[in-house]
Amino acid sequence: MRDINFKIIENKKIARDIYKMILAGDTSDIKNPGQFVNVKLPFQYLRRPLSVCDYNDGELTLIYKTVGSGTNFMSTLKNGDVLSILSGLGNGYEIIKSDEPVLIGGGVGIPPLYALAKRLIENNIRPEIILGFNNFEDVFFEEEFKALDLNVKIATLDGSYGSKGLVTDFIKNNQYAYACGPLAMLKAVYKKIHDGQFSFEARMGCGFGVCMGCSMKTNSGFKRICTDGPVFKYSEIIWEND
Amino acid sequence: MRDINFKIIENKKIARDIYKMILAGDTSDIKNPGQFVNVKLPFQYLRRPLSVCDYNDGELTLIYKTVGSGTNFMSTLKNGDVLSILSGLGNGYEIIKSDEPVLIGGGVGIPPLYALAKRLIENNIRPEIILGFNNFEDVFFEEEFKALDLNVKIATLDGSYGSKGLVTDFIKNNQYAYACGPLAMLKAVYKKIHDGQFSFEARMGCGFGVCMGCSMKTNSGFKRICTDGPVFKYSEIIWEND
Amino acid sequence: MMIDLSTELSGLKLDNPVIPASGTFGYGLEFAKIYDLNILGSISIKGTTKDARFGNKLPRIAECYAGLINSVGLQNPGIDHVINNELPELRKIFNKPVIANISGFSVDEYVYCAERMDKISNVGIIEINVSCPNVHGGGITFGSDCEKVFEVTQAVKKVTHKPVYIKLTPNVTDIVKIALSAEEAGADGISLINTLLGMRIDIKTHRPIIANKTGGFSGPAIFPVALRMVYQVHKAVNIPVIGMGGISCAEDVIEMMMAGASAVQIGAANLIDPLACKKIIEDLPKLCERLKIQRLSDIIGITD
Amino acid sequence: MMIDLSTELSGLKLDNPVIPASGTFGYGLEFAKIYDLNILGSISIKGTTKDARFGNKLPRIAECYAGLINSVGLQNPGIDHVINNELPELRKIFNKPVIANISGFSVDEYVYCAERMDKISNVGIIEINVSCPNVHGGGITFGSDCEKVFEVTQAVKKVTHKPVYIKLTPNVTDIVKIALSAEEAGADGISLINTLLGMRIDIKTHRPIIANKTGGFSGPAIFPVALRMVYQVHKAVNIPVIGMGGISCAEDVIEMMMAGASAVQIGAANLIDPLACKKIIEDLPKLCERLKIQRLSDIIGITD
Ligand SMILES: Cc1cc2nc3c(=O)[nH]c(=O)nc-3n(C[C@H](O)[C@H](O)[C@H](O)COP(=O)(O)OP(=O)(O)OC[C@H]3O[C@@H](n4cnc5c(N)ncnc54)[C@H](O)[C@@H]3O)c2cc1C
Ligand SMILES: Cc1cc2nc3c(=O)[nH]c(=O)nc-3n(C[C@H](O)[C@H](O)[C@H](O)COP(=O)(O)OP(=O)(O)OC[C@H]3O[C@@H](n4cnc5c(N)ncnc54)[C@H](O)[C@@H]3O)c2cc1C
Ligand SMILES: Cc1cc2nc3c(=O)[nH]c(=O)nc-3n(C[C@H](O)[C@H](O)[C@H](O)COP(=O)(O)O)c2cc1C
Ligand SMILES: Cc1cc2nc3c(=O)[nH]c(=O)nc-3n(C[C@H](O)[C@H](O)[C@H](O)COP(=O)(O)O)c2cc1C
Ligand code: FES
Ligand code: FES
Repeated sequence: MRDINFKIIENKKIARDIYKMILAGDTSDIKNPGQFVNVKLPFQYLRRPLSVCDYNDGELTLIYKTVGSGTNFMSTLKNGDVLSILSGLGNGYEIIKSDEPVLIGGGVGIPPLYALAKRLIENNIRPEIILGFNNFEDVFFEEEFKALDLNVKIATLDGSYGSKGLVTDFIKNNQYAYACGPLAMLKAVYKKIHDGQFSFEARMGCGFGVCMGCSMKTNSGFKRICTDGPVFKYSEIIWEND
Repeated sequence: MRDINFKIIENKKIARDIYKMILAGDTSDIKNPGQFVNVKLPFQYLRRPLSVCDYNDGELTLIYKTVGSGTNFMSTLKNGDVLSILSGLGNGYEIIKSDEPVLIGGGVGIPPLYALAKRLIENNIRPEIILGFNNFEDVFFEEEFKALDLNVKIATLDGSYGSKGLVTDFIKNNQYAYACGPLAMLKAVYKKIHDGQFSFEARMGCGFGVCMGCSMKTNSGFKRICTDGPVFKYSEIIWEND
Repeated sequence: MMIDLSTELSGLKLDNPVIPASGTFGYGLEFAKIYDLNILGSISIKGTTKDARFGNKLPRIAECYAGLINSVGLQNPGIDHVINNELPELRKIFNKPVIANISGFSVDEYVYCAERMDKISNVGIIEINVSCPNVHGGGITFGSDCEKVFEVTQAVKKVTHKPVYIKLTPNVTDIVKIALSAEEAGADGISLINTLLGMRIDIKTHRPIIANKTGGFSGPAIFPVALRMVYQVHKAVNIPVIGMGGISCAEDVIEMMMAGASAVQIGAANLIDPLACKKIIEDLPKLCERLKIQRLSDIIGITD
Repeated sequence: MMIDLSTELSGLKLDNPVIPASGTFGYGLEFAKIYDLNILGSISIKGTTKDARFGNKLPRIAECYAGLINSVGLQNPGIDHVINNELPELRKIFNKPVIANISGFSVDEYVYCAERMDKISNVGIIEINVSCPNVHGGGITFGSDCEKVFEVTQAVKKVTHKPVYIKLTPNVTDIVKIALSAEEAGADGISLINTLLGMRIDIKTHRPIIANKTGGFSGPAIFPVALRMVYQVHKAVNIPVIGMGGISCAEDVIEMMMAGASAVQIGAANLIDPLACKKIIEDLPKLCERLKIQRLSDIIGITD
């Protein structure tokens, strides 16, 4: 974990309320897909946690949805603007050898699955991709995953694009799942599968393990989503937190 | 009074801790020398009151000393940056016909006297200028006043430039005085003269007459420095406020 | 969609819930130069006392993170002057009932001022400030004591037919108890919060910035405290609450109303942006539309 | 100019006045990865209770203007675990005495924890949190009542030889009275302030953002309230005060010490900038030089 100044080199809208921001800076603290960063914005007190969507030497990609004051402000930033970012937070996904695992993302849960897909491919694993959205206008990153030559399935709630329904409709028996998305989606996926990894969200005070703002009960005790997660194994998860 | 966006076209250091900022924008609310503006800065809650140093159609000049968080931040601003400014506050100086009046300024009390000098000249009055500073390194605007072809006298406390001593040493009997500077200077000037106008400062909540943060007792009742002043006539002033 | 912004305070119908707070709007004259005051729900005038007051020594203002401290000390021209000059002037530019904010240094003074204000036709509500932190011997000492609040409220109620709102100080252990005392004594509503007691020191001179040492802290910084108190008091009492403390945008208004405010007052925001109330009133219908709120008064106290 | 930053708390000499505040620094492990903890004056560890606690439901965090609300609810592994694991771990990376912050739900629990901490060699001060707003039945109810504060303080003092600091809640009418009760009961010092009780509502769902509805509000927004209370309490008591509440830079430290703090704690600032304490410690000598302060302890309570 380090606080690093990143310079914006791209910040553009890619779907309804969804923006892609590419930043230049030292990414060496990011080790695994599924990790996140915590972004300081000048007019907000708390930092904003965002998943690493993609990273390489010196470039970081974030995908964010404008939902409130912070993300709305982010969407007004220009190339060249500099952001202070706590980089390399959380543990991220672990690469598990398995035949055709499935990556299941809902809405802004999708971004971390992109870096994960690339990492799986590097490990000679070709995952299946299932993306869920509310509506056609919300769809993003279909092309990016296809460009990795992966099998991409899309579900929309209202059927305006892909299949009408839920991501869970596509899950085959015994697939190892890597999931990220709203809590309701995670729960539904959990019920359909037998093993996998799930990425959780919480309102965070710090993002690096010291405030106990993001605690969650697991089978291996109380865990901090920010530091012990955000990705948890199937076997650890209990749902009684809510 | 109006809240107007001004764009910075110059912001440069002109003496120790003293900066000159020129802004482009609608100056039509400024009617008189001695008025001030109230500058909104992004990380400060209250606006910062600064005297109008010079103004013309579309251009406003401010001179400020870096003394705290707000003015220090101002000194980092770049050409093209935009500031929200409440323009045209206070009443300013009234032009009184008199032979060789004297304009007496101390430190950052000097800026408003510049626009005043120009206005007096427009009215065919040629004032004498007395400027007081602590030290040679603090001196600014000597050349600007000289360029108006005025007689400029400079006093420094430590004698490192001009005469050693106080501005009051230069005042001749019966001169009509326009003064702006620290309270101690104003009081000393007041004692030496028989008529004139004095510009006051106060920590201001609003700058436009509604919070009663800047009240002062005068011979004509309770007055607000921001709205009834900042310039008060010799005959109105009583000093028991402090 | 036509959004209904109207709300009600003890029978007094307001076109919208936005009211400039006492002490931050003078008597409206300065604002009338830049917008038509009649867009406002009402106006709470500067705190009036029996006699004219200069108030405290300068400096009276100190800046804070997200707010300011003031120690004006109830500067005002006294109730005679207010009734004979300021209120008639205000009536010329504002054709709705106003809220007369009054202060006193004894129960008798409150009663005297309330009795006088009772006869003024454009006064719609009498707001009893038992919470000013900037004067000694009165003000805050009343507002932090249940029995005193009861006593003042009851005494004032006896001499006026207009709705009486008690404006409470947040500098207390249990705001609900105090509010309940006011209600029990017959208050028609509660205004809260007044300022938090705060202080700043000039580190260059190591002297307090405010001549009076401490003063009243307000602005966006105090919003979460204000919201909590409005929420608690609204749940406890059966009379309307006017919510205030740090409100600076339409979102804050909605949040305060959800917590339980029937109307809101805007204080410090007016000082920073003289158009603050106007902008909030213009933003409210747009925000209601986004939040699918058809009638603003429906959200009062909607939060469980 | 060599600046002397050292200060003293009840005989405990600190290299500098900067102490991370309880609950915002964990047990130091995460920070030790990014700087050497030994630059700190001391460390106040996360509030410890007799038994392990998960704390409150999520969400526990809400953002505010210039601050945040937390309702962690004293999550901690319980005193046995803290004594057997966290404190020994901390000792490996921090070679100075720490401040053991303890909480309880009854006088007996406070006494139990204090007795246990009394035996731990790297505990320099026991800080009794009678002010946590996030738990029911204990915490804040103790801290807002003079007699309870007296009782807890006296009981704890009986079982420990270490200096006992009572950490007070700002959510009271008269902080001075409470502090005097603690002093009278034998407290060696006062820590203040804990968080202000605050609330936020999500206007999209009209539900409180915090699962527990209200929570403790801290950060720069509360600085003027904290400063005022430190000033008032320092003037009233004869024991040292540790000042905290919104401190985020070296200037704030100086201001708080001028108000009367012998040392300061840094809370929320650590969450936003993990290097906050380090930066403050590095900035202090430079700022002292500019302000011509040769020995920092000289300014404690210098403001009249
Ligand atoms: C580990 C993690 C990874 C995330 N990755 C992404 C991502 O890749 N893309 C994306 O669009 N969003 C992501 N989110 C959600 C994102 O953090 C919030 O949408 C964002 O903080 C909202 O900020 P705001 O100022 O616009 O909203 P506001 O509602 O104004 O924010 C107010 C406060 O609430 C917090 N908050 C609000 N919504 C959420 C939320 N859903 N989760 C956590 N905190 C929240 C904010 O951080 C802030 O502290 C992630 C969240 C977490 C915890
Ligand atoms: C009518 C008027 C005209 C002024 N004209 C000029 C000018 O032309 N050039 C110039 O350099 N300065 C001028 N000043 C002083 C200037 O306003 C302050 O130096 C400035 O506000 C300091 O801001 P800061 O954030 O740097 O200091 P900080 O100390 O961080 O400011 C904290 C708060 O105190 C207020 N404050 C601090 N010092 C003063 C002061 N001396 N007077 C009033 N408020 C103060 C600030 O406005 C702010 O609210 C004028 C003041 C007034 C009232
Ligand atoms: C400069 C100033 C003067 C005030 N004067 C009064 C007053 O005379 N009577 C009163 O009841 N409240 C007074 N208040 C308190 C406000 O009406 C309001 O309760 C408080 O400031 C909280 O709102 P805000 O955070 O929006 O400012 C004053 C506040 C300020 C900032
Ligand atoms: C996330 C969080 C957890 C806290 N936990 C504790 C605690 O366990 N015990 C305690 O005495 N104070 C606790 N506090 C209060 C702080 O120690 C401090 O008193 C308060 O936050 C004010 O300082 P600040 O404004 O610098 O944060 C906590 C504060 C925060 C923000
Ligand atoms: S957000 Fe602070 S511990 Fe996880
Ligand atoms: S600064 Fe508000 S009345 Fe003058």
